[in-house]
Amino acid sequence: DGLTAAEQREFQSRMERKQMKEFMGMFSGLVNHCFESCIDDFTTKSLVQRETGCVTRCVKKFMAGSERIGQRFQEQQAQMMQQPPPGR
Amino acid sequence: DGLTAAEQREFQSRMERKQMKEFMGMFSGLVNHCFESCIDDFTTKSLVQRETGCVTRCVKKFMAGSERIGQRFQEQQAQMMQQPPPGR
Amino acid sequence: DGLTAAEQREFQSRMERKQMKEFMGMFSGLVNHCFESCIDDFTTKSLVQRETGCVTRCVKKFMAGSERIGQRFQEQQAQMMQQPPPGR
Amino acid sequence: MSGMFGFGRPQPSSAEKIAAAEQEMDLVTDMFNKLQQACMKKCVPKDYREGELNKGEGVCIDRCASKFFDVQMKISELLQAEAQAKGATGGGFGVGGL
Amino acid sequence: MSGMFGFGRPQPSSAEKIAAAEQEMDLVTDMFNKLQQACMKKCVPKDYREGELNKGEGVCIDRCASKFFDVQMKISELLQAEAQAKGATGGGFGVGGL
Amino acid sequence: MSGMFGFGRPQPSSAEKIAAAEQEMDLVTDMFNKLQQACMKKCVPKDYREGELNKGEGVCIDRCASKFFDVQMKISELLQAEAQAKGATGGGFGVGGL
Repeated sequence: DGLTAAEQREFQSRMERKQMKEFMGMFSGLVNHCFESCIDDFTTKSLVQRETGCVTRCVKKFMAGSERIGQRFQEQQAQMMQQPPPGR
Repeated sequence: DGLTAAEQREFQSRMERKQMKEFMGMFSGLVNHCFESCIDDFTTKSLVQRETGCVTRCVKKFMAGSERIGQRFQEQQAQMMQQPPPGR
Repeated sequence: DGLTAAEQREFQSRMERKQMKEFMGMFSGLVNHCFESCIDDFTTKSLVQRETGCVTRCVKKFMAGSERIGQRFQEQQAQMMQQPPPGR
Repeated sequence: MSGMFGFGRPQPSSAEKIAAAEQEMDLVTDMFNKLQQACMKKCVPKDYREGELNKGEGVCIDRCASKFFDVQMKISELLQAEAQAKGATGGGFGVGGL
Repeated sequence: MSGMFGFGRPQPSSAEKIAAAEQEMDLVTDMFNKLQQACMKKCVPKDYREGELNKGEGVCIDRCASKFFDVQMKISELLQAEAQAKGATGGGFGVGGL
Repeated sequence: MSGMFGFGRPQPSSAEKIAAAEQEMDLVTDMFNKLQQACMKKCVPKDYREGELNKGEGVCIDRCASKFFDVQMKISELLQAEAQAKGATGGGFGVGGL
């Protein structure tokens, strides 16, 4: 409300950049976490089969966990909207 | 010096945002740290008394430590202002 | 291409700020890492000789590692430029 | 950027409203990331021998999330109480209803 | 993002082009930092008894970097595959050719 | 934003001065946070059996902060020396008098 068309456009474009940034943050966090967890053998230059498998499962499990946590998070946000903040 | 009124207002509003951001960063770091340190029992859905107590002490100690470090930090900043940087 | 002179100047000044920010991030990460690795004796207020030596070697080794990783990184970026992304 | 002519506070400008909305989004994102990291660490072993969340891990994550929110709330209350004890004037800080 | 008057995309404005370029730089920087941290941790002991990278450490870093890129690529593929499975319309996301 | 007419470098614009001031604030904040994290970790046990800083912890924090500043200074000197050795022209980099 109260935004001009140009301001709305600017706002939307910032939100898109922010989403992109969040996606990139998620991606880089995921790479970091699965690399840390799965790679410990530096006698070879390329991933060995065991490592590739571990990375695949790591990503899958991370996504599943992320989804589940996302659900709990949304429920809690929705619940907070209904209750007024305490002590006001 | 040299800022127009509009620029000053813009600057001030950015500083306020920055402070808010710092406060939020402190808050989220505190939640993270005290959660990590105090919560390890996932047989219940709500905090048990021991955990609540631990979180309370964690916050108290964190604030006390933060204040003390803040004092040392300010002393050091003040000292640095007096000494010119070495090797110039 | 397509930027006005003012926009180019703005862009350049943002890139400079970004580089400065990266340098500062590197600096603060280096301080953090070498402090964590080298300092563990809190019976004195000033660095003891062993600690100073450790910090010096830590910085040297960090820079050497950083340079080496930077080379690998650039090779990989260059290689990626040549290959089109998979699956398009 | 706003207040071109510098007299009066010309409405909380829309640029400021945008900035405030963005900051809130940032806090929510940050909290989500911290929650995820903390609960994955507490509930999911890092050896990744299977790709599915098993039942125990799922239940652990639910409880972990619930406790994380409780800690958030608790700390928010403690900070508000402290701010009031210090006689902070005005509506006080403390992150909204967190 | 575009469509001032709802018709057409009125050129991707130069502000937008700059923002996109900056974001890409940020991702590259972030990845470089993560790679460096991870490989220093995996390959270089923290006691710093010498200031030079010894040969073993150097070789370890080379391999570590190579595996880090492989993991990046692998995860990028997995995410793209998943996005396609979910029927994401359009060119799909996935971080460039990573 | 500045240089409306694009000729000459019309004073370091106030927008640039603001940006520089902000960056310095960011570094100071970042350093404070790193210092706090590091010294809480080194000096305060994480079991939180008491809410007060006891005397030993307080003294440890003071010394820890002092050593942190020393390390900062030392590393700043090392980086400046290296920059000079590489023949970096001009005033050189290195974070101020840190």
